[in-house]
Amino acid sequence: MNPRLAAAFVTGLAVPMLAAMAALPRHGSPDQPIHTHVAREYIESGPETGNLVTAILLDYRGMDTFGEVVVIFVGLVAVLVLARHREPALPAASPSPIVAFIVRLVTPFIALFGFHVILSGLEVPGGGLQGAAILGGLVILNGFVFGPQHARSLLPGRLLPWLQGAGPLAFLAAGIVGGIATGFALGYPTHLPLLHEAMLMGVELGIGIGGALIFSRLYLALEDA
Amino acid sequence: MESILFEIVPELRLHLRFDALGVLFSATAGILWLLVLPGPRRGRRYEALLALSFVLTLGVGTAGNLLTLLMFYELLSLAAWPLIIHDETAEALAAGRRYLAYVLTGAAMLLLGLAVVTLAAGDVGFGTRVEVPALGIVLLLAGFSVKAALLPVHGWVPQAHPIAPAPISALLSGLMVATGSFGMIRLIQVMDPPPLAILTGVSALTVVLAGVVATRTDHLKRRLAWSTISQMAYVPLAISVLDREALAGGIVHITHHAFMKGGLFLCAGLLLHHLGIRHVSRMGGAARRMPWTMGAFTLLSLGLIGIPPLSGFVSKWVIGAGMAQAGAWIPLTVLLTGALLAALYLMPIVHTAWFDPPPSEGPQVDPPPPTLIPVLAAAAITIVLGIGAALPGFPLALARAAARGIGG
Amino acid sequence: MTTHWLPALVAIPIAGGVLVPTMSRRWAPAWGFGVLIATLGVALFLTGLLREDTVSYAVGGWPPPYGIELRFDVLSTFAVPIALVAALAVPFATHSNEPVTTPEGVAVILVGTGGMMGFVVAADFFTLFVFLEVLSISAYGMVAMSEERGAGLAAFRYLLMGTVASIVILLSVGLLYTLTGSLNMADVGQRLPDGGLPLHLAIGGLAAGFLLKAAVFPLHVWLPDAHATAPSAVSAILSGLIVKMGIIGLLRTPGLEHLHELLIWVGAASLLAGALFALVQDDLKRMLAYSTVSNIGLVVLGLAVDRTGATVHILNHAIIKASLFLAAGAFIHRAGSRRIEGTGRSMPLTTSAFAVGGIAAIGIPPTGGFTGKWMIVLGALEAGRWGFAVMILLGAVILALCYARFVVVVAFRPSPADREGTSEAPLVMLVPIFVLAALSVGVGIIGGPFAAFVGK
Amino acid sequence: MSPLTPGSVGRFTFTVDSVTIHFASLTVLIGIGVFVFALRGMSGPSGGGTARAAGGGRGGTRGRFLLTALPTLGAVLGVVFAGDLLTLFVFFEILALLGFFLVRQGDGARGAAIRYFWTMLVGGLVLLAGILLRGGGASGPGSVLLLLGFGVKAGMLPVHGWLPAAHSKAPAPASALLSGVMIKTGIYGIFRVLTDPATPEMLHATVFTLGLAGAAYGALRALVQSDAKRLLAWSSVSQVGVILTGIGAGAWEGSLQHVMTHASAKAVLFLAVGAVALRHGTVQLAGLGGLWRTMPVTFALSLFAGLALMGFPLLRASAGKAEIHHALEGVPSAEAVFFLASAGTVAILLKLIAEVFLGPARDPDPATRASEIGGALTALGLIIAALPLLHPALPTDMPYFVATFGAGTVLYLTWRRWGPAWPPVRIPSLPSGWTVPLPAPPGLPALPEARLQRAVERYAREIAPNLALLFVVLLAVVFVLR
Repeated sequence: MNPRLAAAFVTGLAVPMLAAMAALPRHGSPDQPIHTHVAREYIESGPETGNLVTAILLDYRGMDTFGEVVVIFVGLVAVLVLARHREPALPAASPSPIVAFIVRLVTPFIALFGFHVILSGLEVPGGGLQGAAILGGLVILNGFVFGPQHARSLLPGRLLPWLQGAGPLAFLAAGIVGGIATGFALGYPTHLPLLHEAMLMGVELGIGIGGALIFSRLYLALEDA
Repeated sequence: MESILFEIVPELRLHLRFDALGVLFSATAGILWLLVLPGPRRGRRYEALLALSFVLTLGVGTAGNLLTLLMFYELLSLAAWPLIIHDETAEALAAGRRYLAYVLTGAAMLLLGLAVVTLAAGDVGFGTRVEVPALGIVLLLAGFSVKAALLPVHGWVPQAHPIAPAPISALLSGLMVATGSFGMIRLIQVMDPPPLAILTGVSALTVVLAGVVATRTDHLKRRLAWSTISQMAYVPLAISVLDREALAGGIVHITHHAFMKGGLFLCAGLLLHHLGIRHVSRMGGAARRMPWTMGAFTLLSLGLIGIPPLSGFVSKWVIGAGMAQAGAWIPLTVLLTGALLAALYLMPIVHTAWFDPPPSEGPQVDPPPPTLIPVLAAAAITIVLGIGAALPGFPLALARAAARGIGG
Repeated sequence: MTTHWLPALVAIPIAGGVLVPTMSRRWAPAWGFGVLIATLGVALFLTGLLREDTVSYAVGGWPPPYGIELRFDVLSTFAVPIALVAALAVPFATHSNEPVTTPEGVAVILVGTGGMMGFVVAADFFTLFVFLEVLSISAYGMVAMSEERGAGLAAFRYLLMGTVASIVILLSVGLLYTLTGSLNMADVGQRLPDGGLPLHLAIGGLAAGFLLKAAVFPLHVWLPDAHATAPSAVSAILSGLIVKMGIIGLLRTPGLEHLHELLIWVGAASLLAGALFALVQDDLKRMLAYSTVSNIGLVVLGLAVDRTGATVHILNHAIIKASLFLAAGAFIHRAGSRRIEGTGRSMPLTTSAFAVGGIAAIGIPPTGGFTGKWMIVLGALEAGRWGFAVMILLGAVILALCYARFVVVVAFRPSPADREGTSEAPLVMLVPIFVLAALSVGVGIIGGPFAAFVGK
Repeated sequence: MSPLTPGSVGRFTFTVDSVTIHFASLTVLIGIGVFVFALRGMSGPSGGGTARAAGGGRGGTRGRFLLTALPTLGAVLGVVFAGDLLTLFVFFEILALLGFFLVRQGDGARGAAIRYFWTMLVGGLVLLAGILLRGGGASGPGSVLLLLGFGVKAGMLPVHGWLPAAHSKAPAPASALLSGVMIKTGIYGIFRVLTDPATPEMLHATVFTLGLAGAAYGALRALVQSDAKRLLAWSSVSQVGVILTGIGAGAWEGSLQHVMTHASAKAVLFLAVGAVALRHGTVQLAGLGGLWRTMPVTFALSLFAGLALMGFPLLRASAGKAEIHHALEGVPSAEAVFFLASAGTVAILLKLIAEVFLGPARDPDPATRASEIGGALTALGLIIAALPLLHPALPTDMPYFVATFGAGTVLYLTWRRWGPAWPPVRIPSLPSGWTVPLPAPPGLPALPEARLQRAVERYAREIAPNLALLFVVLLAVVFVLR
């Protein structure tokens, strides 16, 4: 496309958008709809779990989160379909010994931190996806340094197909258990605190582990290609 | 007898009905199909579609409301298309394309007309009369006139008819064109048409011009195709007079014409197959080589011209009597002109075949009985329908009954 | 009324999809087929419930508008063709050597199906968006599965356009939330302001995004490549189901009546342009793809004049177009390449099914294509929009010529010498084709009650 | 039941009354005669050379002729026995078709036959239109068309064009059938129409006028012919005119009588000419002469028939003509034209008999001076010739006969001395698209220049003089009728 035309097009779109922004309820004013309707209800009824963001993500709008986890999963699978028939990549060049040493050193700590972020998401900001990013990053880091073959060896072999779907599967499990306990799918039984806690934990873990594996495999698949 | 089956779209049902008109049409179809069945085998596709189009023709005949009629009508158009291009030559394919373009445009007009009519009157069954806007009727008539090969929209006939295998030409000319006229008859059965001066004009023009062109055409099957255009325009002409007797004539003309033109096309097919003759100018002495075939051809030609007491005369007479009763002098003149033109384009063929010397002598090659019998049967039917026209249960009686049911 | 089968409708295919990668290549198609049949059962069950009342489900027990609501209404009955077409596409693909029936391929199809299910039952704008993403990303993956040259590029292009559409939709959903403070569709509908630029921008943005997803002319440029290069089983899903999601999105958009004038023109343009483009295609699948553009145009036009008709048409067209793509796939499979001249000579059954599908696509009664088209024409006439009724019929005529052309190519041209002795398509291909072809006639025969059901 | 009810399809009705019987008996008698002649005078499947001249046509003529002639007679009977117009029309059309085959059997008759066919076809259509119109209640225009349709068949004046060609080209027995029987069906029709009360009065005058004009015109044209068969054919036009004059003037019985006279006499004359042709291979007057010696019986019969046609008062046959003449009394102008026609008839027949049978023998070849055609023809001729004698009665207008005979003799002698040869009338082959196809449509082909040229020439040579003559005669008639 002609760049000038594109510029004109974008400008033409931007002007009404900016105008619309100007016409929106004033930002931050307490009487605008987003503050008076649903959101107020969330805040007023309070977090049943420790963290309001997590409550919204996993509880009020758990279905959406489920969907997003599925998005990530399907992204991986789509890439796997494409990468399926590529031949394995060459082994990476041998890394610098200093870098290799440091990476070997920090790997367990990073892993520990990742799991911490996953599990602490229930109380403080954080959660499954953030943890997954950290764990996935760890694998990718190893891959960069020691080559994809090594990174691949970090992943669980036979369990991999099960674990990479851990996110959606955890949600489904929670949905079923919650359905049995409360009568609504993805409902959380507040009257059974232990079960409630376990379900949230399971979901966070599922998202975290599944997500981490997905990120890793995405990296590996792209590396292969 | 009526039978209402499914509701295809809201308010419109699949609706079958057996009345005199439909029975006559269906019976004609049945017999004509029997006539075209013998002959060389042409493969699974051909025979399957032949059977399918027969069923669809029966559907047209027994349709009980406008929607059902259009449905079978369109499906028949489409089912006939692979038959037209059966020979798979480039010429045939071109003819098929043209056929489709015409027929589908007609179908679009019909659908639009049906929509207008449905908006105004709901489900239009053939048992009741309804009030609808003139526009709807005009659209429907225009749509049907494509199939009926009225003049500005006749273009598919002279291409498709000659190119199809002979039995298919027979069916096309005998019944396919007739479905258009049949549709028009069904229309005026249920709705009071606006003044039909335009229809009169168009069909009159069609009768005359197509006839003139036929006299100028050397290709035998194409000449017969033009003849079909000219002859079948009698039916809309008869309809446009709005007289019960003329209408009965129009209805019976469908049947009579079907057998005559069907037989003629079969003869043309035999000529092509056994003597390799495609053109009228090559037909010198053909009758000496194939006396039985050309005998039937001659008889059928005379019938088409309307020489009494053959069946073509009966329909012409009944239409003419109705026109005279209604004081429609111009259509009457056109009717007779059409007969004269029919003689002008058919008699030279007959004369050449019987009296001119053949380009090369050869033994008699009349086809074997299974192939010859349909042709002779068509000729026999022409005689019987002509002489026995007044017998109860014969087409004329049915047509009169049908027209009685229609006459407003 | 509430039933747990409603979330199950979404959960079953997704769970199935997540589990496929754990299986061997041999069992994956069977598993996929089983899961989709189960989904079909659920969809049919829910459709049956719909005869009494719409089904609403508050996820997690939070009543709308505070929680997420799933709602099975008339529009959601699209779940039935979704499940059906997807279910038939899987066994159909087992004979192709494309990676559709690898575990990953089946997983993409299953998850994509789950995404569509979520999309059609979502009663919340954000949920709608999320599941739109699920199905879109699956769709990109499905296109990319093809072994055709250029498939990767087509998928990438599709991805670009689809992402633009998604972003626009997301922005608009955000605007709506800002304006109303709610995401629940019914709630948003009630709380919409009377006017103003932001509202119009939000509605326009939603419409534009969904129109892009639906591939309406001139936003269709991604579609022909994507649909034509994808494996045929996938093309059936893409053309039959996924572009319809754009239409369903439009139908869910609040305040669409502001845009009727736009929709009617865009629809008409798409209708004619799609048909004309289809006329000049030399490749069967590209022709079918453009025919989809044309039909989408018809539906968009129908949105403005007769919503029921439009809804009926997307349901029927899903089945029809799927049957056509599957038949095309069978031809290509037997021909071994895209050069399919004369293939139909040795495949009379497939050719017949293709012809039936073509007739249905043109919209000849009593096939399924007729019902919706008829209602839209009637609606246009009733609204006094004469020209558009004429355009619809004109488009049908042009499409008919396209289909006729390919019938000629397939069944009336001589097949090349190197392809003597091909045979009819294998049973596993024939059965899906015939089920769909029969259905595309069947839904037309009961078109009246069907339309009445949809119009409720 | 009146034969003029329109009828309904598929129902054939028949009726019998005196008129029917009259025409039917005439048909049957002439039919017998013609058949006998044909059996003797035409060649069988292995026909000889002489037969070709008389019967014309290709080998096996007789069988073909009989095959055509028998249904022709049946169709004629069908026409006259028809109880309604539809039945009549059915037989009428069949007759037209059979007539084509009759004419077509002649040598070089292709053009004439084709012209005959088209004329009959158009005539038939006009007739059909007339029938339909009458059936539809428009008896005025209907009657006009009926008259026109029947007129074509009868050879009434403006639509007589086919008759001379067809009658002269057909084989002799066919000519006898045509002139003797077939054109009488037209007269039968006109008779029925004019005797019907529903027919407007005005048409009587029209038929009368046309008949009168035809009588004079035909006679004049006949007088200048050099071909015996053409001469007889034109004479038929003239005689039909006489009959129509009678019908128009209301002299119905006389007309019917004259129908009988003309039929039998003309049949004898045609057969006689046929016999001559059989012997001498030509019918050109210039090539014949003095045959009374070799063919005395033929001569006698011809003379007898000629006298009957002239209106020789001692024969009962003249009664019809006399009655027609009486009906004209008081209209001097009509009487004048009628006189002209009568004189013309006398001159024609004198010419025929004199040129063929009298004078020096022109044929020098003794080999062909064989015996006469034989007993069969003689017997037949006697039967036919006897017809006018069936009801002998005393003449009532001897002076008139003498006057006409005298005038006719003068006319004949004048022609003999100074008469110009009339430009030979060529029969155009119609239409040119008959066998030679022109380029196919679309777009009608341009008229080729050669065809245009021919058309102009033909107009100058043939049509213009005819029109001039016709104009003069009509002017005279109009003038005297005023």
